[in-house]
Amino acid sequence: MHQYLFLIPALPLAGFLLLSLGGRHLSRKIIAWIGVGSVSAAAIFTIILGLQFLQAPPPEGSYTQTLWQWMSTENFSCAINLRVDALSLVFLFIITFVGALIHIYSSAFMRHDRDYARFFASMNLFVCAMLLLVLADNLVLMYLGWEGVGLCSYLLIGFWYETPANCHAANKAFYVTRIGDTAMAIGLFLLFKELGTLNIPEILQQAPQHFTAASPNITLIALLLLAGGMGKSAQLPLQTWLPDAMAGPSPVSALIHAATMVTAGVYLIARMHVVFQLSPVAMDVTAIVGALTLFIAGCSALVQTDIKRILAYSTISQIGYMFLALGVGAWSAAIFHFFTHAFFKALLFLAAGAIIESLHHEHDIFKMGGLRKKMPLVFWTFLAGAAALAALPLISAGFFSKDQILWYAWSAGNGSPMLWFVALAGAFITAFYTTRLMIVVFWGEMKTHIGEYPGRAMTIPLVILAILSVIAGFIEWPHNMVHLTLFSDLVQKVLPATMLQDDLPEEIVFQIIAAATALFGVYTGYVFYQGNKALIEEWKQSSALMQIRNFLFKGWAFDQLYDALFVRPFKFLTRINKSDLFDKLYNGIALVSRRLNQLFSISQNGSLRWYIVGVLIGIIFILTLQLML
Amino acid sequence: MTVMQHVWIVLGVLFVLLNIGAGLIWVERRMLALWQDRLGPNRAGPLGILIVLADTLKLFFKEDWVPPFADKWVFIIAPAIVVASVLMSFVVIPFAPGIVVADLNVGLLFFLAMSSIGVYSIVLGGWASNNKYALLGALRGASQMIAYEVFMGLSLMGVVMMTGSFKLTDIVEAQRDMWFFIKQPIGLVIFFIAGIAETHRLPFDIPEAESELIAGYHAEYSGMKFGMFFIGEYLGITLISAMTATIFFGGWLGPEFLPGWVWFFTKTFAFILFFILLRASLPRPRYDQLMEYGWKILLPLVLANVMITGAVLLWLKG
Amino acid sequence: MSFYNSQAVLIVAAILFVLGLIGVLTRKNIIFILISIEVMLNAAGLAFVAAGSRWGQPDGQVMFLFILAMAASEVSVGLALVMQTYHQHKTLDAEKLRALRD
Amino acid sequence: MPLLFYTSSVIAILATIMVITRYHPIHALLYLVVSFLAVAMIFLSLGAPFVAVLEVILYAGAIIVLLIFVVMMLNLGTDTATQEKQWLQPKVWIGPSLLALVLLSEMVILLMQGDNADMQVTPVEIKQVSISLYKEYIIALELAGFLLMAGIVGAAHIGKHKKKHLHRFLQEENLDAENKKMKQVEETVNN
Repeated sequence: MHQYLFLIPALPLAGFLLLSLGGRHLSRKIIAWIGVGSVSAAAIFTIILGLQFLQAPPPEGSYTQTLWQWMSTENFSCAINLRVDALSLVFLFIITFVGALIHIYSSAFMRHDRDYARFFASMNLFVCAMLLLVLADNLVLMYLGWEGVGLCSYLLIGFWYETPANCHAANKAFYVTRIGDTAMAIGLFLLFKELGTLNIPEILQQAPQHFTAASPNITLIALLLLAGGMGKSAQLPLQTWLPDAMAGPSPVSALIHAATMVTAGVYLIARMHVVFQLSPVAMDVTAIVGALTLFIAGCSALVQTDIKRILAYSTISQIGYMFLALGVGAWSAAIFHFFTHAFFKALLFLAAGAIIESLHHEHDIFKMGGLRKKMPLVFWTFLAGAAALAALPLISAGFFSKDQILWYAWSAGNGSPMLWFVALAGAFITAFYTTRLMIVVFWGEMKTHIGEYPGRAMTIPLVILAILSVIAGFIEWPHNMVHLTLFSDLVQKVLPATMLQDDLPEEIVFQIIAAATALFGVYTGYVFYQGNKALIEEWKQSSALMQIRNFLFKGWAFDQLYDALFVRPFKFLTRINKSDLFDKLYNGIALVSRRLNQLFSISQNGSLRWYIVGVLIGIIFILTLQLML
Repeated sequence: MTVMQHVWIVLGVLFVLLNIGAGLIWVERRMLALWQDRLGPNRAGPLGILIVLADTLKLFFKEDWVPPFADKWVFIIAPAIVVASVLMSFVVIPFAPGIVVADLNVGLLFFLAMSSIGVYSIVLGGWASNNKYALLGALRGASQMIAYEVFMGLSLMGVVMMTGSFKLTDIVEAQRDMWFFIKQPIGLVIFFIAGIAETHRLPFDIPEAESELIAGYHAEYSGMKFGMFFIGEYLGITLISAMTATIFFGGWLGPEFLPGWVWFFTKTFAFILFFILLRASLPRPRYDQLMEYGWKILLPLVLANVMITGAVLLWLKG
Repeated sequence: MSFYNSQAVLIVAAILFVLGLIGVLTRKNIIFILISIEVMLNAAGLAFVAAGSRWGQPDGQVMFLFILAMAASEVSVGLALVMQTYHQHKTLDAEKLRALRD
Repeated sequence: MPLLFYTSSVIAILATIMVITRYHPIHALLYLVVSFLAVAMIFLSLGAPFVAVLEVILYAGAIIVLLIFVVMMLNLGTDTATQEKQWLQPKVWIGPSLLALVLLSEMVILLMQGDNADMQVTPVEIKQVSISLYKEYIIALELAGFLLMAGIVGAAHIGKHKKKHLHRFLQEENLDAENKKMKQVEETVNN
């Protein structure tokens, strides 16, 4: 089977080529078939491959397929090699399977759009690039996929390019992630300079021998790679692009800005775990960044009114959990949270998209309301997703993964009570804003008329994702309950096991605290938005609270901060630098050449005969020379 | 061969051709009448054969008029070119073994060269007349003849490849076993169609089309100048018929009981009759239809013919 | 039996070439310029064929074939340009078509 | 054979002189045909019958017909001839001609200095020409093919008359505008 590995990225690529070259001439039905079909076929291949992988794991832990030599110089060669191990397999499954569901959903969601073919072409290209990213066996190829997904993200955020705001959002996403990408590229250069190879297995093998632990070199490399991951995964301080990226269509938000692309940073760090393990500083930074991000983004999500922005901030916050887990060394917990998060966050985005479309493109949650009775299917699926997000104990996938992270935040080798506390606060906030979202959107009275109900192509993915959001967690139970650890068994083949500290409190205590926090968050949300609504009105009178609210609403005013810190000084510098001495020099050169041009252009009079006479005189000159000599 | 023999051959060929050209006046009228179920010329002489003489006399004695608005010298040269170029083409045709004016080793190309010179008579005649209809006829004639010359040349290339020579006697000799019309049916058909277009005979008489252009490029001509065009056309028919017979139907080859030249003339005459039959039976296509037919159907077909012939030859060779 | 030699042929070619050159230089009408260019090309071809004949090699004739191909494409494109020029500027005077002057 | 060569050379040179001195394009082209036919005869006398025939077919039969065709389409008549007469003043042609003659004399001197061998009049077989065409010169042959293709496409593209296709809305606008004009005219007439 693994000799057909190349088909998994090749199919979406073929779909992209077909649609981008011939999409103009195809009917919508055929476009949908090509767009959905290519990804679905890739998903089927992935599932077959995955089953085979699980039944008979390859002895060396991975399948490798060499396609061709990409470039080769004296001391650097780079092949297009695809490699699947347990880590890539998890990502592969999420990308193709969730991707296929989202494609099915989009075939209905985008049905009225003028650029149907362009949408599917970009989506297919995205899937191809993302698959390349996770399948690459060297960092150069991975960087190709990395930039490819960035490009597709840019294209899809700005999909409705007639609105200037969307273009700004796309540009912003592009610029901000570029900062991280540049850092990552520098990191790759350094890595190559040190090790002389960019092949991932070779790096993982050679790094421990080459570097002494905690040496400045390895710390620098790890931090640069981390910066790349922070850019792509919207972590502090490069998180500002993601909320604006919600300008794209909802399926795009679901696929790119929730399930797959934004977790590329998690993948990168997990992939390079050996490098990070060698540098305690980088591990600490990762954990702190994750903790701060999850808290800050969670606070912002508390006060947003745009349904997609709430979800966007919650995505940032959830990825913050993953980074926290990575930082404390809980590798498999991070990947497990990625696994469950992909299902429930994609579900939430898709359901939000269905609601938005039904309500005539209304984004403001306070103009929704009462949808519980009108759209029961959306309600129940949204509820499943929200429960997972809020990590309701035992009945949701989110609980199992988040609980693991909370436990490791304290107990893992790098963990500390401080991190645990921040993560716990984040869990409370998450539960709180999730409840707020549910209550405001689905309870209360109807405020907007429902235009049309979602069709079957949109509801079936919702149902599948909702089921997965509930049951996906059951494959990995906490150690002290059921002894079922399918997921970590799988991932353990690639990622090291988590080291635990000595003399810890009982794990069950943490679990109870975490469950209680989530339930308390839900209860608080219920009190504020359903039980005692007057409280909020009362708070709105206080200007101090309103200021805090606005501060949070703007996402802790990071945009303004960057504007003051970077944009304005840069503009100022360019302004004062506009006409200096060098300019005069260059102008002088230009002036001289223009004068010379005027002088010589007299001979350039446009008369054919004049030119021929010139040629003739030249020939006569040469012949005369020949005669004289 | 002595010089005198050459002279005799030249004179003989000229004599025969000019008489055929003149005689075709009568043949065409009688045959057209036959196919259209009427009598045709039947007053002067037996079966009206003296009409040839009467027509010739008429042409000779009509006023030889040059319009004042015409370009005099070009106007006069034009009709001569057609007769001259067609007669020059006969130089390379072998009538019988040994009876050929000049057996050039580029004979076939020489024939093509002369037929391309023939275009000038139409173009110059139409232009020098300084008349709208004549100019239109000349434009049509030029584009038609240039276009069909391409297919004519290409259609013969299959035969040339099989023979390995441009020499017409070689081509005839190569047909001892089998005439080329069996091996080159597409070449034959296209050559004949192009031949009709080259001689601008019906149904491809678009440059002169009476019903739309009066008489096209020779509208202003009269007297013997018109006669030259007239005789040039009949000579052209004879030329194409003779070439068809030579290249595709074995030239002088035939059963032994008759001498070679009889076979040659019999075959040629059959094709002349076919020309006349075409005139009697087919309508004239539109100008654009003609061009489209040439460039979009004949050209790909003839190129395919050349390629397939070459491929088969290479395959047979091993 | 030969009374003429390679020089004579080449001199004829040179004369023809220079005549064509004079035509290009003195005429203003684009059509005449094209005609004169044809004369020059033909003279060049003559020189090639003469050279090929001088050594009994086919190369000269091959070169002539290339000149022929070049002349044919040059004339077709050139004439198309002439027609467009005439339609747009209503003149064939090469001296008036000086839009390319600086 | 020498006689053939010298006669045709003289004819070629005389005809070419006539070409560059005619006022009327068609006359010039006719003399050009004569010149080319004479050059074809020179080829024949040089033992190159193949290129001689090609010269007739392609130069005389195709290229010049094309030129005549365009002259006819552009309807260049006596007006052009008179214009040419005005343009071809002695002060215009004497300078360039002298320059060209200088070139000619230099070329002749150089040629006279060179090697002076008798020509071989044994004809070069067509087969030899074709074999070297498809062996040593195969790349050049393919390039010539490209050139011809480019020539065809270029000529077809450049020579195309650009038709103005109005969009149907614009057409309607035009019609409306015309109708309005007509109405105005009618009104003024009525008034």
